[in-house]
Amino acid sequence: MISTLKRWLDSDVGYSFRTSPTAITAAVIAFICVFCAAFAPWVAPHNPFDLATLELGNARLPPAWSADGRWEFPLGTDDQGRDILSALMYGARISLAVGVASVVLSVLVGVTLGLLAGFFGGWLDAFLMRLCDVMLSFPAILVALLIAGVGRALFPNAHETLAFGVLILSISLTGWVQYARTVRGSTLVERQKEYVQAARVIGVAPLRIMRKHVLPNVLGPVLVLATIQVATAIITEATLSFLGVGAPPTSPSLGTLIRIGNDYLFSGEWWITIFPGVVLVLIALSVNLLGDWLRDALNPRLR
Amino acid sequence: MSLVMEPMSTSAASSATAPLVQAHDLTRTFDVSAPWLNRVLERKPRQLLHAVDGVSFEIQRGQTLALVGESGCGKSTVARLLVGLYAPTRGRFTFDGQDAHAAYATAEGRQLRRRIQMIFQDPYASLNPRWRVADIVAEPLREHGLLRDPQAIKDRVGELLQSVGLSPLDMVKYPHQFSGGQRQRISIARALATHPEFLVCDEPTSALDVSVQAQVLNIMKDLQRQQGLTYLFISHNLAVVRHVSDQVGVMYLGRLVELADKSTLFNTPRHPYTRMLLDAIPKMHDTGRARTPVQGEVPNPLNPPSGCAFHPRCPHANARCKAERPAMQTFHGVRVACHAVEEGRIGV
Amino acid sequence: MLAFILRRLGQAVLVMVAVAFVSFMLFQYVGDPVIFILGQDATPEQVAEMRAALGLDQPFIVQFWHFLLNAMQGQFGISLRQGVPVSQLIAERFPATLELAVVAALLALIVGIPMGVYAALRRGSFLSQVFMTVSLLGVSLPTFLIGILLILVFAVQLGWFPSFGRGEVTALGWWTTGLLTAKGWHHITLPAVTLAIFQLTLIMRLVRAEMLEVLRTDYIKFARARGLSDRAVHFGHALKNTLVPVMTITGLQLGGLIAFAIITETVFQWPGMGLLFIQAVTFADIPVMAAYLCLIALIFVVINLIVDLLYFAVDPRLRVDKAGGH
Amino acid sequence: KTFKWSSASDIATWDIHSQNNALQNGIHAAVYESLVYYNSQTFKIEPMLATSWTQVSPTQLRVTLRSGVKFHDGSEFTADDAVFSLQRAMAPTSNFTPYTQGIDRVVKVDNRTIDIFTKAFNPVLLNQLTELRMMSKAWAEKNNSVAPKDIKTQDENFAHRNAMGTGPFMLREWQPDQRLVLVRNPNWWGTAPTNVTEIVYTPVSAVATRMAALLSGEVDFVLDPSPQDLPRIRSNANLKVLDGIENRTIFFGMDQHRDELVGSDVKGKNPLKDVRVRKALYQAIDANTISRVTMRGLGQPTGALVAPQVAGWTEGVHKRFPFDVEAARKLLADAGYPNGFEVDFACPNNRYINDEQICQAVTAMWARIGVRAKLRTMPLVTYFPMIQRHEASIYMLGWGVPTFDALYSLQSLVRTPGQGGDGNYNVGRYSNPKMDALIDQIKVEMDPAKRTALMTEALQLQNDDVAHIPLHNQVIPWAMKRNIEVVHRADNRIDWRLVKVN
Amino acid sequence: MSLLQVKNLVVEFPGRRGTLRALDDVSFDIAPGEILGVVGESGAGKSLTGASIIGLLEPPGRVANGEILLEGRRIDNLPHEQMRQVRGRQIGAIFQDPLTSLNPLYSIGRQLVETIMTHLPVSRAEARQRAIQLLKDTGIPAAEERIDHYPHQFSGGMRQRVVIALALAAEPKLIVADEPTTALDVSIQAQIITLLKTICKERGAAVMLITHDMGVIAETCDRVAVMYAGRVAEIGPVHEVINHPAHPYTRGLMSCIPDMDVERERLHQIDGAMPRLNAIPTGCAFNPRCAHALPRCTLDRPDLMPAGATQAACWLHEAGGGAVSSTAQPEAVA
Ligand SMILES: Nc1ncnc2c1ncn2[C@@H]1O[C@H](COP(=O)(O)OP(=O)(O)OP(=O)(O)O)[C@@H](O)[C@H]1O
Ligand SMILES: Nc1ncnc2c1ncn2[C@@H]1O[C@H](COP(=O)(O)OP(=O)(O)OP(=O)(O)O)[C@@H](O)[C@H]1O
Ligand SMILES: [Mg+2]
Ligand SMILES: [Mg+2]
Ligand code: NI
Repeated sequence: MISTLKRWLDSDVGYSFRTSPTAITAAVIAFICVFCAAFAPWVAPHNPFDLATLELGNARLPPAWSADGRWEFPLGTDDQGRDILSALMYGARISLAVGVASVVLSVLVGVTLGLLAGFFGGWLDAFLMRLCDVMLSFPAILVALLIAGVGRALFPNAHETLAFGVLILSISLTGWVQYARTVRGSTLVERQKEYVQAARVIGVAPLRIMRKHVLPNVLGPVLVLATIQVATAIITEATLSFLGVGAPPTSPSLGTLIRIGNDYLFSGEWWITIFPGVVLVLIALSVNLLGDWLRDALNPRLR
Repeated sequence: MSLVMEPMSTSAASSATAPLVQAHDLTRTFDVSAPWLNRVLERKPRQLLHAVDGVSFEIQRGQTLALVGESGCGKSTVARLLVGLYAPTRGRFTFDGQDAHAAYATAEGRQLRRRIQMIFQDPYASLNPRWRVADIVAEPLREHGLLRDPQAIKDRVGELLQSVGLSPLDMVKYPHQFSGGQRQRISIARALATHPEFLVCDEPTSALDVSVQAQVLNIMKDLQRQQGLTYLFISHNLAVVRHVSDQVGVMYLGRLVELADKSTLFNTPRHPYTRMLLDAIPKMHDTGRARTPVQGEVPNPLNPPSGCAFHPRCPHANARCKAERPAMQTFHGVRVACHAVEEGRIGV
Repeated sequence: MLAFILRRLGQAVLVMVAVAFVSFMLFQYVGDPVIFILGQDATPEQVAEMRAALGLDQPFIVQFWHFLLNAMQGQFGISLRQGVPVSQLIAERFPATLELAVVAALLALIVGIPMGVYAALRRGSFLSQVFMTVSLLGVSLPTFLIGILLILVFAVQLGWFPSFGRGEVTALGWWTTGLLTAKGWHHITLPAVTLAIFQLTLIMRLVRAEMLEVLRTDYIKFARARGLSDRAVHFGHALKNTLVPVMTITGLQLGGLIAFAIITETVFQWPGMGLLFIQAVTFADIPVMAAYLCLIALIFVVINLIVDLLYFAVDPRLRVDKAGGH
Repeated sequence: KTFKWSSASDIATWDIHSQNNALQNGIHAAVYESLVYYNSQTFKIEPMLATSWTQVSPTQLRVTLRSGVKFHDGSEFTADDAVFSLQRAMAPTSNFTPYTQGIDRVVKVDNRTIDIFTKAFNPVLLNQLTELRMMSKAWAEKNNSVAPKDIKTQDENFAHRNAMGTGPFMLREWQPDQRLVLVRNPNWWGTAPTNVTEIVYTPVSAVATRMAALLSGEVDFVLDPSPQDLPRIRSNANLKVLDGIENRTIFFGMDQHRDELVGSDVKGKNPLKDVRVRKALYQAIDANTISRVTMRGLGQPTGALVAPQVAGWTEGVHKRFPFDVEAARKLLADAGYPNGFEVDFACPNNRYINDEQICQAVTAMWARIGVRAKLRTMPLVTYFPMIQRHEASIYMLGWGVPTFDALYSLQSLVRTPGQGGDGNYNVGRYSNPKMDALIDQIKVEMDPAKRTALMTEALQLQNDDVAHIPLHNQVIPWAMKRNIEVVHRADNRIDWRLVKVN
Repeated sequence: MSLLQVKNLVVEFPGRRGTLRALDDVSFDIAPGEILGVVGESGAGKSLTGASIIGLLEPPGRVANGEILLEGRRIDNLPHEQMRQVRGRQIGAIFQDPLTSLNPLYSIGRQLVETIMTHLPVSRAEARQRAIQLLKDTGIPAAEERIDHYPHQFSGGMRQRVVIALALAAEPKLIVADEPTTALDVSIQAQIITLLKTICKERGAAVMLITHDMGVIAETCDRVAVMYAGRVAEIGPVHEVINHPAHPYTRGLMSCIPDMDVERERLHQIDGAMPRLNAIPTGCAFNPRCAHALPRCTLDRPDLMPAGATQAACWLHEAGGGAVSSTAQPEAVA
């Protein structure tokens, strides 16, 4: 473990990481966020999803350092008496899970379809690209509304799991298009390259060429796009929650927290608004900065 | 000369009857027309580009055929046709008595692919930049299931690298960590991994300086001597061609215009284009002497000149050259497609 | 060229039919408008009667077919909420959205491109780092939050800009514009900035990345070797070569602007199509939603077409008549 | 003086009979007047375009019309207009049938008198008449607006975008979703304290933006402020909040029909059929805390299904079962669920004040007694069709009583579903023959005092049965500048005659 | 007086694992009207030398030491704007790939006119007239018509001619040509070289010609510099270097060339490979591959020293070591 880390730090990418203060800061912030989210049940002072522990009387307490604050709730409480700090951790857990899952899903779908379209071309390409056009016409919000509708009609009793499914599905359904387009573009270039033809001359089967030769070489931009997309997906999730198709209200995601906070903008209970927003910005910023750094680090000409 | 011929004569018994490689009337046309709707609306005809047009040649086992010609005359297309990257529009390519293109499509095609390999023009581009050399060289071994045991594969890769003058220690490096010449050698090692019998080399040394070029050419010659390899060798550099080949084919605008023994071709070129080409070679030891470049403009392959495609640039062209396309004919063991030669207007 | 346009328009129709089909397949799940029409007190019989009258009780395939038949005659149905032909509604709302999107796009381009160029030329300089980081705020914050924060600061605290609406509009025939009066500009500022921020970030980053690539090409090096001025090299040669990918994305994003406008328009009560759409969604106003989605599809196809035509204007290589040669 | 106000949505049409929508009806009332109207202070029915009325027979009401009333175009308001308007409300394309259901026909007696014939005795006819506004027959005929705008067809009538009534204000300009301007009618028949000469309405759908507009002074009055912002507004020197109890009661309904609940872990039986379980759920809810914390005082906890303004309400039925977690636990254990159970719980999230927050708080309270409610919230477009398909096990509903008569609620909510609006919102399908008998008796009882007593009895029966769990009467806050004077009405409507801008 | 003087040029790439010294103490000069050929092993630093002269080293590469003088004026440390005026006006450049050197989005006329107007005080019409003349000079037929065509509409050879026309547009005194014919086939190569030669002759411009092709060097150049591992190994008149190479590396290089006239079974080759930049041996960089290496070669780094008619950086030619050199001079070519 330590030695792999050491080896990584010694590689070219590792080196550029070590020498970039921005990357290190971003990585530290991202790590803290991910850690707190992943280990929320152990790290968080309260479990805001355990409804039986919520005390309505504790609602809207300000952060601990202000006059009415209580150290029990370091960042104050929201309108249901949830500890904001804990809610943030649990919420980030959902948001990050939704963000990562939807990005993974759209990467899988997008990359596969993009590869197929680019590699085989012809009617498959034309069909897939028109499909992209169709998908482009549906804003993520609408797709979410519609999928939520379908999902609820099909599984009237699967509430929470369904909500996540809806979020992930609708974000990835609109997200795969850009991966498909990017990958298709690079594949068109890549499949003309001689190393692909060399593999064909060797007698490697097309699907295998696609997987082993083309894929690693078109993945660079995809990886960078994906890191940016994680942040965007969290925001999309926030936006969807704003429109009421997000996570169930009893287990609020970061997005839902922001939406709730949105109602408190003018009320003077600023902590309900500010903290979720700050966390979202921190996550998005750190992931984006890491993506920026990675793009530069993976580009041998910039090294 | 006798040294060169020796390995061929050893294998001559096995293939005395048929040459290993036979290209018959190979043709490849590219459809570069505008999309259908455009053609209909703008009343344009279909646009066909005859990249290779009726090329025939044979190579005996253990021999080298060199292809020369201007940029864009179709040399690479011929190479790609032979290894099955393109299917021929017309014509046939027979390898060891077997129709190769029919075979490529079937399961036995794998077997054939093992026997025919190619070295690409650009050594860097033909190596997957994300693979280690060990994997690159081992790919054909794995793909054809020649070896399965990882240790055996490793040994064989080391052996191959050594045979092209690299160290087995280089296995763990990536292509970009090598110099141009070394990369070229890696792609040769890969091409040799399956013990091919026929190697198609597309400008394998164009990017190299003379010292590295010499190293690469020497390796190729050594291999030919040791393993009886057959080469199709494509190059711009006539000095190199002269060094490596047994036979030389001169191409012009998709067609073979002259095909002859190396010494015959260089000593007594017949086709006017061949002559011009030879005149254009810079001479090393007469410093400061001007040479005569080939006159005139390169014709547009989409709209080739009528008759003999070379006639607009040919000093010997007459009306017949403009109207009638010359066919390949054999004169004194040399195959030439030229009316002037046929009519004896050009002396030897 | 004509053939190209014709083919793309043909595809547009296909895409729109596909979009409409999918929409109708999904509309049965968006809810029931009848409750709004009859009020909460209506009896189940009245509700059922109304649903039947509106054709909502039919399978989606039948509803879709009716929609198609009507659409072919240029009719997109009647808004269930407002009882007005949808085409008329959309025509009323379209200018507002288009003005907003165009102003936002221009803002994003005018600010984003020079910033991107600068960040590429002075890679690593303090100012460009600031650009790169601050611009990330634009993609890190959800649009609605940005909008409300802008309102909070510039409308409530400072009182510089109005917090909602389009202000005065002038009618030019059927087209209404708010861009002829100072008040109109006053009203469009905040929504346009909100809408532009995301695009600005994207364009800036895109231009920067493309510039970094282009600046390393041989022709830029050669242009420098010829001693051309920096202006000519950076803006004449380099920028123009980044334009093709920038145009592709910007084109897609302009379509996206219209889609993103849903939220901005809601926040700023901008009387455009996005607001219309979101109200249609909360009302389950199916004809409006269907027409809107088709229109968005059409806009995307048209924008893509324009972008492709712009390619021809920018890149002479694409203009070449393949047969022509020389 | 100009009065600028705002709320979430715009009206959909100016055709008074095209759609039945509370906000729209309130705005229409500024331009079109009805025969009778509720007094804003007392909420008693008072004359408007009618001066007097007599119940000639159980099915015949004779109405005398006000004289000297002029439409905005100067023409006189006559019995023809009244008959025309009432018939228009009954037309097939009208959506005011909920108010005209009982009316059989309308007949002109003379120029100043009309007769309204009902199908049966209709105790709430006058209440219904408050929502039936008067339009000029001549104007409608001239402008192709005889029939109400049919929302199903293309043809747009003139009355859709234009308005011409007898009211104190006249329509000047209407840009849907942007701006609606009304100006004072100088020739109005009545006198009113209002000093407003122009009313500008701008719908703003985002609540934060709406509040921003109030804070920045762009509007004078917000009909539906964000409850979260009220403390801030109350403490703002330039602004004030006017609260008033709306005659709308928020309650939870429960599926008492299914033999096994969908999405519950109790198999083979329906725990909600057990009155002890229902009562346990009831007693686990701390309505006072919800009212104080979640509602910030915008809810008046109640044990009755109707608001105090409604006939039939008494202090007795208003009293809640006490909040008692222990008692609730015991009730559950008695019913055989000592560890509680899992149950589906659905709420709207954009219908009532803080609806989603209330449900969350209630979910947490139920969690205390072991009832694991799986909360799902959704917008009203999907919510109402969903509960009407009986898909929710526990659901939230708010019921307003435009007639100010408990029958309205009882018939819809607790009567076994049947014909003619019986139990049309009894989506939990509570059924008690005794209750049904009571309600059928109220329907035909002509003695007001006796009728009221019967209604109280029915309300009490509902409480005893815990057919529904009442929560609170909604308190509606209006936020406005300090210089605005309005009268808060229980139907959440502004009385335009009483608005003053100081 | 020489037109260009390069004195002790050192180019470095500061990098992660220390600084790479890609050019080490390179000195040479070019007289007006002279064509200097530069040959050498791939990676020897030929292109870097050219790039340093026109001041277009790609960062992080930098000139760490030494001077470059044009007509006696230092140009390696000129401010950006002044250097820009030197480029194009004083020093023209031609790069290897004719397609990528031209901006594909502008017609060649525009690019020519733009270059001319940047450097010469002429009107647009005059500039265009001049551009047409340049195209004619470089042998493009129907120049009046072709001037408005775009780069992709030209064949490779013609494109390279356009690039030459661009390099000549402001009549520079020096042209740095980095592998101008590598991508082209022999016949086009011949055309380009002929063109370059005539233009030099007519305009009196000096040329620094970088190439792999000894034939081209032999045919075109007056003098030739041979580079190896970031240093000049030998420099001298072209006939001398080719026929009587003094440095063992040059000798090896010459013998590697396949000869048109001589049939040989195996080409002569220099065994081994050029050292990597971060592992250049002490002493003479060529010593591991040199058949004649002296003990001293592994210790001290030789500078250029007279060796017959040329100058070579080899201890074999140290004054007094001439005897060694002549005895060690093996089976030299021709
Ligand atoms: N895939 C293709 N589609 C269309 N045209 C093609 C394709 N491949 C090659 N061509 C055309 O066929 C002709 C011959 O190309 P080819 O690559 O064989 O030339 P070449 O002799 O190898 O040239 P070079 O020496 O430059 O490598 C050219 O005109 C080229 O433009
Ligand atoms: N950006 C860079 N970073 C590090 N080293 C570099 C860089 N650019 C060039 N070099 C090194 O500088 C040396 C000289 O490079 P240069 O391009 O001048 O070689 P060259 O003589 O032109 O070779 P070729 O004949 O292959 O063009 C090479 O060894 C190369 O590895
Ligand atoms: Mg080729
Ligand atoms: Mg170079
Ligand atoms: Ni000699």
